[in-house]
Amino acid sequence: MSAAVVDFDVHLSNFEGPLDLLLHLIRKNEMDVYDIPMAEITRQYLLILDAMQDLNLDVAGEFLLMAATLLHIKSRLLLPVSDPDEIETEDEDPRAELVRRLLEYQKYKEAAATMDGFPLLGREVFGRDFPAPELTEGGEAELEAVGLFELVEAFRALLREAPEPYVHEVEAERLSVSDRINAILTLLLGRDSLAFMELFNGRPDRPEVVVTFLAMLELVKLQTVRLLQNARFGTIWIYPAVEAEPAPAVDEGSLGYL
Amino acid sequence: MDISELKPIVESLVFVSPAPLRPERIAEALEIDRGTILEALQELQADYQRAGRGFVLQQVAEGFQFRTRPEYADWVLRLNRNRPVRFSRAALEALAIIAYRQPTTRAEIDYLRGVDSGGVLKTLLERHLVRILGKKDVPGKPLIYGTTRTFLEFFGLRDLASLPTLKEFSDLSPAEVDAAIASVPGVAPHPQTALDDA
Amino acid sequence: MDISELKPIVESLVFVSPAPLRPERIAEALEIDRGTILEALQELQADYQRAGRGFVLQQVAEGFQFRTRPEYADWVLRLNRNRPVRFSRAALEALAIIAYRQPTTRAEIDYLRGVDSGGVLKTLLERHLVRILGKKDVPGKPLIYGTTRTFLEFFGLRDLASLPTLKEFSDLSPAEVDAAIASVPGVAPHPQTALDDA
Repeated sequence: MSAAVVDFDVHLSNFEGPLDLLLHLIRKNEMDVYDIPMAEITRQYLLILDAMQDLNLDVAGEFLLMAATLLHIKSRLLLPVSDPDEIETEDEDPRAELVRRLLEYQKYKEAAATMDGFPLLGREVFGRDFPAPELTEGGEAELEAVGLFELVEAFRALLREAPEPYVHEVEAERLSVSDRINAILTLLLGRDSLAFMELFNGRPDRPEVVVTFLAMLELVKLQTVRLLQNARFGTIWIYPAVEAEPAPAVDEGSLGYL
Repeated sequence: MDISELKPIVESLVFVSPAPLRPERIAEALEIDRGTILEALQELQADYQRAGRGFVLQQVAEGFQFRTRPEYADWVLRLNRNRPVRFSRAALEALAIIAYRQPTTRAEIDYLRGVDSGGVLKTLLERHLVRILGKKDVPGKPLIYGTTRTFLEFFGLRDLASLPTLKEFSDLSPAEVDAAIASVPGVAPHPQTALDDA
Repeated sequence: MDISELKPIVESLVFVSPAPLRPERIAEALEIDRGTILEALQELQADYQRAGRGFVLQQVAEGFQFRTRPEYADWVLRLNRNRPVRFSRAALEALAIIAYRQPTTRAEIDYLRGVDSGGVLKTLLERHLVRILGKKDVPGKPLIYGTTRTFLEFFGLRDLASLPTLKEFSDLSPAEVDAAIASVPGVAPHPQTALDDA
């Protein structure tokens, strides 16, 4: 293998594709992209592919296809031009399409790099992607049925807040799901709704949050309670499923897709 | 209502909105003309910029939204224990192609990148950065893709027109790309036969 | 770090928190003692009070939170009232079934979703996305449903034929189909908190 190839960190995975690899070779060899020396670039390209195969790395079909394209262009350049008029008409430079593709690819590659430099939401900048409590406490907003997603989100938020468990302080009895179910049902007795947060006293620890989550899922499955929310990420309300008066108007009567 | 009374009201409305708020919606809610609302928003924007605050008022996705200053990103990430959003190079390339060329097809993206983009396209759809616009009226009726409002929000762009202009090395017209896609077996490569051809 | 540097950081952290933020958590994230954090919070509180802003920093149960000024509550409600429609997941599912299987009956929708769809069907009818096409000529004469022109307009489709076929989704995961559906205008995706790498 030539030194030109060895000194370069041969990893096709460093390249997004054959066009990326070719651009790299052109830049590294300071070649003129409008007058690519096909023999040389094909030689280097194939050496890299060989090296890949020697390393038992899977060479993606796209890289092999480009090898074929390079060889094809090279062979066409070697053909003697019999009729000079031919060049003027149909047969442009056999390299032309490749050059256009390389330049076009480079354009989007640079655009991608520029875009990556923007301050991204969730990376450099953060917003409030949740409705403010003011929006959800009005009580006038239409209630939407709560799905599993909202439920899990609410618990995730709680878990983030909840401190790490103090392992030895946890008593097994305190963590029984059936006890928790009974506790929720007791809380609901004689009330027509219960805010989800009321299930927790002060700052719950993780096991408590998890057990409460399981108890809620169980109750929903048994169709003993229904969960409603006035807006995404608003307060989740627990209603007894059997009730004297109908629940407020909602999109759907029950927990749709649980 | 004069602008000094209007400003805190507009401020509170932008503040409670979970997504960038369009001036039109504020105008509608307050029954005040859009121009005055826009003026209030621009004054607020300047106030926040000046005051060295933890967040600023940004014009994004055809609306206005409060966002934290980029220099506080590390602290926010530490508080939320969230991993920052990351994009692979492949996803960014595909996204750039879709953003600049929309409406565009999967075949066009594959051709321009020189590699299969099915996987990244799926990721972009899942992240709601890209959406299916419909079908192209050509044989095979391929799906056509474009960027979403979420894309603008993520990249902090006011609208599609505020994408930076591409450096014009060359310009392949959509027709040229179509022709090339039709003539090059690049879309579904069969390496063996291709090599034999050469 | 002195308090004037600390204040905007604390401000940005309270700002991005969906729930009231305890000084302890800020102290933990910034590795600064709780007393200093509390001092910064109290100064911020006074700054906001003084400045006649749209919102103030409030100490509520167990933490600090920005809240809009109570006197702006009516404006906030008015903004909220003309919020764009949001689809529930259930409504989307039912709509997809009707779109792809029309003419279809309530029984078929219920069967495919595995739950009662009476409520969502009513919503879809009220929003004119779905209409009753007639009665099926089988015992019981169930009503049959189909989509409307409003449905096409809403989803930006020229005609029903330009609805992506299920076959086009066949090699896509269910998540991708969701993504594709959710990327339709007017259907708000779940806000993403942490996005994983592609």
